[in-house]
Amino acid sequence: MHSIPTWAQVVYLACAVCFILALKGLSGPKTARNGNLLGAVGAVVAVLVPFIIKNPATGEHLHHVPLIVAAIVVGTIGGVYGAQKVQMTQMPQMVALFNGVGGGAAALVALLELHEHVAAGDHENWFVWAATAFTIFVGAVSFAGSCVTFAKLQELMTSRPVSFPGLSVLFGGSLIAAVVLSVMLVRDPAMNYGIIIGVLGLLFGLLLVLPVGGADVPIVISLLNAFTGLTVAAGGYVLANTVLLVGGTLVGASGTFLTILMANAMGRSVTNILFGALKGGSTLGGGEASDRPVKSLQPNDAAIMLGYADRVIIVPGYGLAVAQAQHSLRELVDILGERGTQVDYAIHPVAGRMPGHMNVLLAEAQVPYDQLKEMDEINGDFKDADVVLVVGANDVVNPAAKTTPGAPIYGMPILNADEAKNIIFMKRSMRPGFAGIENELLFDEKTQLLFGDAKDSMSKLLNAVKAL
Amino acid sequence: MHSIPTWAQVVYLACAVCFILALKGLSGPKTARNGNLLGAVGAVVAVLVPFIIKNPATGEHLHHVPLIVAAIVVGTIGGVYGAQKVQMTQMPQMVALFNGVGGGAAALVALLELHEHVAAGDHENWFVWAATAFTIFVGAVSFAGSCVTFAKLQELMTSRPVSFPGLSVLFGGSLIAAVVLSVMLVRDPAMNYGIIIGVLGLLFGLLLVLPVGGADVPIVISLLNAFTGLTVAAGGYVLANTVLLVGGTLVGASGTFLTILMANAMGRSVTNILFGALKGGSTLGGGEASDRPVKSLQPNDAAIMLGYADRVIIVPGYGLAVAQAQHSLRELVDILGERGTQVDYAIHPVAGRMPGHMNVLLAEAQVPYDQLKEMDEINGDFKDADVVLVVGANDVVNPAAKTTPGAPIYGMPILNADEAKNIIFMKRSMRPGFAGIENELLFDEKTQLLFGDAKDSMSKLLNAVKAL
Amino acid sequence: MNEAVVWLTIFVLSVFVGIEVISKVSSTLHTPLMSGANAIHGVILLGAILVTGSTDNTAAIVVGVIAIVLASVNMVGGFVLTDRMLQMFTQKKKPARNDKEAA
Amino acid sequence: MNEAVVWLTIFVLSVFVGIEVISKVSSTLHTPLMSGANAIHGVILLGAILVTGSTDNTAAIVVGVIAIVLASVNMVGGFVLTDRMLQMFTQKKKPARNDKEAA
Ligand SMILES: NC(=O)c1ccc[n+]([C@@H]2O[C@H](COP(=O)([O-])OP(=O)(O)OC[C@H]3O[C@@H](n4cnc5c(N)ncnc54)[C@H](OP(=O)(O)O)[C@@H]3O)[C@@H](O)[C@H]2O)c1
Ligand SMILES: NC(=O)c1ccc[n+]([C@@H]2O[C@H](COP(=O)([O-])OP(=O)(O)OC[C@H]3O[C@@H](n4cnc5c(N)ncnc54)[C@H](OP(=O)(O)O)[C@@H]3O)[C@@H](O)[C@H]2O)c1
Repeated sequence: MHSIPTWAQVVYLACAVCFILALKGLSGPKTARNGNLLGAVGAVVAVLVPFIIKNPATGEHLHHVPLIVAAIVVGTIGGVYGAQKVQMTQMPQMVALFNGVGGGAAALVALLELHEHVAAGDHENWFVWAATAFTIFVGAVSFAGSCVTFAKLQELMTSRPVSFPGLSVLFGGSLIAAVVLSVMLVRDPAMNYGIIIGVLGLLFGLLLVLPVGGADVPIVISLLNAFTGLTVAAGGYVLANTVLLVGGTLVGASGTFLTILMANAMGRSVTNILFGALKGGSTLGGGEASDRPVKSLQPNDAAIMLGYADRVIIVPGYGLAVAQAQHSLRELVDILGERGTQVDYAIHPVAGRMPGHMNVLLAEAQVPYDQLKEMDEINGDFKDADVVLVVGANDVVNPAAKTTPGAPIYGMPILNADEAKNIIFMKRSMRPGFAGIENELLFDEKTQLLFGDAKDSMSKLLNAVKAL
Repeated sequence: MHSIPTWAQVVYLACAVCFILALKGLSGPKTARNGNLLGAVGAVVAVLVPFIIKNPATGEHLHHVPLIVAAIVVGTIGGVYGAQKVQMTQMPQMVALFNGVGGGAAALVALLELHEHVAAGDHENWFVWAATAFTIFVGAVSFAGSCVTFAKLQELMTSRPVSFPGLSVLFGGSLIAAVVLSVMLVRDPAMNYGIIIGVLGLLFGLLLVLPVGGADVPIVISLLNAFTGLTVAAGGYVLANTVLLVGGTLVGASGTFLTILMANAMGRSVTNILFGALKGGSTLGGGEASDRPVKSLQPNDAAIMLGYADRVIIVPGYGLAVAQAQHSLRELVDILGERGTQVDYAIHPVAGRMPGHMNVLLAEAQVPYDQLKEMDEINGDFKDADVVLVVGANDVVNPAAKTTPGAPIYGMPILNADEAKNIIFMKRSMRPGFAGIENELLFDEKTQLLFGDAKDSMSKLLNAVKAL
Repeated sequence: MNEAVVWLTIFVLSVFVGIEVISKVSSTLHTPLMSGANAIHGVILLGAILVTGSTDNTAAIVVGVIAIVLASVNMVGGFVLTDRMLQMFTQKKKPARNDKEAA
Repeated sequence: MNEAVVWLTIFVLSVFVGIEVISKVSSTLHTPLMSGANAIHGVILLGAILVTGSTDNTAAIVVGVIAIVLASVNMVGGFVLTDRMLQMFTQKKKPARNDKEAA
């Protein structure tokens, strides 16, 4: 490794600095985009270096360059295609997928390193072997875990927690086995150990995420993201490469911290999310549609209520994104505004399927930013609101978060829609929201439901209001 | 250096982490004290290591241990004594002094390293020599500069900017000479070069601080503090010691950043402060007492104005600290409060001689925190105030900051005392404040002066109010 | 200085940087930040290239190529995706394009 | 890894930590923070001890001892002074003592 030329090492350091500045930029709304760009520049430059310098390990130039370039091209096309084609509502699972493949790559790299060292019969210090084992295991965990989260969010499988008797035993078992094998690998390095550790990692990742409820999945994504960061850091140590070490560590540290921030925003604790299910109680409830009686109303009734209200608050949720009804919603709000009604959007931090989901969606529909009110800002105003229009939201206005200690969303701060004089829900059915629990507010006597896909109902509503 | 045992290196790293956490702690009011404590622990542990391990340079154990311990004891006693005996109002110059001796120590250490290497005829890489030269020079700058700042704040010399024809030439000259000598030192290391560089450093430090106006001195202290940090970092590189490198760099970086923050708080730019004088225009005005007519009043007149006011705002300043009148002031405020007057303290960020000076002073007098209002909080209330009582403050209410572009304090945000219905100044004379410029507000027709030492006047005032 | 300690030092410092640097992020930026960080660890691509380029064992090469593909998906896709998210936060003047993409 | 680059890396990372870690400080804490940082660089005492303890040249020893004294004044005095300042910020329940000190 001492054969890396100094200039290359300095370039690596510069790339690492790019990553730092990228994260710094990404944490501020104005600088975010440039930050991301800077990160990309750093990454690209770092990747170019090995094509120029002699390989530190072998002292020769890179072999199989055409093959490598081809592989990069393929990966790039795949990545760009996926990133461009994915719908807004599916971005979280895309992040999960990208994170998973990254973890997988890290695990494979570590396996190859192990293979090289074993073949060459090197006597590395035990710390290197330990780091290798760590990378293989955690990389595999991140890969498997991310795949499951993807499946859950993409609704390839139920988003409800999956648990079975003996899960926790298997869970603990695979972990212990992995540790034992790592010790053995450190004592006498052999390929098979590495492979088995990888398999155990896959199993562990599976068991880690299966019992997690859909609503908590994004937090798990963030956590697995941090995991992958750490594996990359360990890989950087094994390869004695600064960019990998610093870059990976940065992601590991900030990712872990971010995970905690996100969990707090949802009023959940990380350990609870991960091990709640193992501890027995599943993290989320069932998803059956209720058949209790509710009051429903027609678009033109709703139009009258809205048209003659002084103060209206819109509560957008995941359904708005699914129905892509944001544009007609904005039109409706504009018209109400012209009629002299004061209208605001109440944005819950975790409305939708990713933090900031609603901001993105409504920004896309050109809603002026000053109409978007954060939860704390607006929660006081609900009691003065004549009508609250809940468009495809559910959990974020579910009083269970305050009243039902058992509920999966218990403790999550919610929007006080229940304090308004009238509440109109736009949803397709009586099916519950992401958390899969009934929403008492639907049965409140102040509440009326406007059934149907948000987009249709919204355009009907729009015409009705225009007709007033 | 490879002979430092691993455990010692890890200990060094742990100490470095202590320093990081110390700075983190110090930047929050709750954690500040523990942060400082943690830093002390880290420093002490770091210092103990060399007594235990073999010296990396010589491979032997430490020589002259008794002598070294004795020296430490002496220094410790001196430090503790100074820190304990200094008065609140003199803390800034104490910081300057401590910083100066630190810089001096760093320079001496670098000189000794140079001496050793030259004696041993080592062939270090040029970077080491460069770092040595840097440490000697900047360490000396910090030492000399701090001594001057101390003299200025301690009023051993005028706090006004000192400048003379050819200063800037000498200034630039010494810098260039130092650079040239450093290059020579790098090319063939010799003791004499080192010594001359040190002398040049002293000269440069002197010339750097002489032209700075007293009001800006604390900013200069902070800057020199950052300098010393950098020298320690460079010393750490020369000695191949992690604690010194990390600790020094931390101080260098945070110190530089803090300097900018402080300058902004005073509405000044760092370059302006440092090179304003060199660029010709001195940074501060004259300090003559004016003889223009003013309205003065007696304690009992003031008592009546205060006693029958509904809204009073107190503007404390440096004079309050000098006179140690904070306790009687609090008593006065309590009594006015009992009489139903609403009284607040308006705290200017740079009132006094150090940021937070007034908070410290009034906290000491047990003033409840909620009565202390930051400038932005209270600046809107002055127009509703019946009486503003300015106790030993001057620059922080000087309208020149808004009106007189030439003025040294121009651009500094001030308290809008001039908007109040009546203004009472407690001061001893017509002498100006720290900035040494006249305060038009003293001649305002709404203004009356209560001459005398703040403590006497305050107790007179207190009795008069009690008598109402 | 002992190699391992060097790496440990760099690791520890990076941990502090990583945490401090994002400590002020607002909750609306959580997802783009996560996605951006995710893209950054795609730099494992560098590692994948190094190992693949230094072996001549066919099996190893195959595995290496897979690793490279995966890593570049992570890296490139990650940055593009993040940029797409941020577009919507920052420039509200391009709904047309975003609509098409998001539809 | 090349020694110089190692040190450079550690230096750069420390710069970021140093800046980020204090970036949220409130203006009232400027002075204690400055004073605390000032105390931290007193750790140069460690360097002074190392050089003094490794020489046998009398002149060098004398200079070294001076350096040690100065450095320990910086370090010890700095921490004590900072603590005294902070006492007044945090515990408002000890005026008696503080008065005496401050008088
Ligand atoms: N923001 C995040 O970071 C994040 C990430 C993951 C999970 N979560 C979780 O997701 C939930 C977000 O709450 P939310 O209130 O926004 O959404 P929600 O609780 O999932 O409720 C969505 C509602 O929209 C309705 N809906 C779905 N498609 C619709 C369509 N095409 N037209 C009309 N209505 C439609 C659904 O009812 P019907 O099916 O009857 O129509 C459902 O009641 C919280 O539990 C949160 O913890 C948040
Ligand atoms: N806070 C910081 O970080 C810091 C640091 C250094 C400098 N500064 C500068 O210091 C100034 C602070 O403004 P300031 O208004 O607080 O103080 P100031 O402008 O220096 O004014 C102090 C006033 O108190 C009076 N005074 C002095 N001793 C007194 C006594 N025993 N009894 C009664 N009055 C007494 C003086 O007038 P007489 O002499 O006529 O009594 C003077 O007018 C600003 O220029 C600021 O930039 C601030």
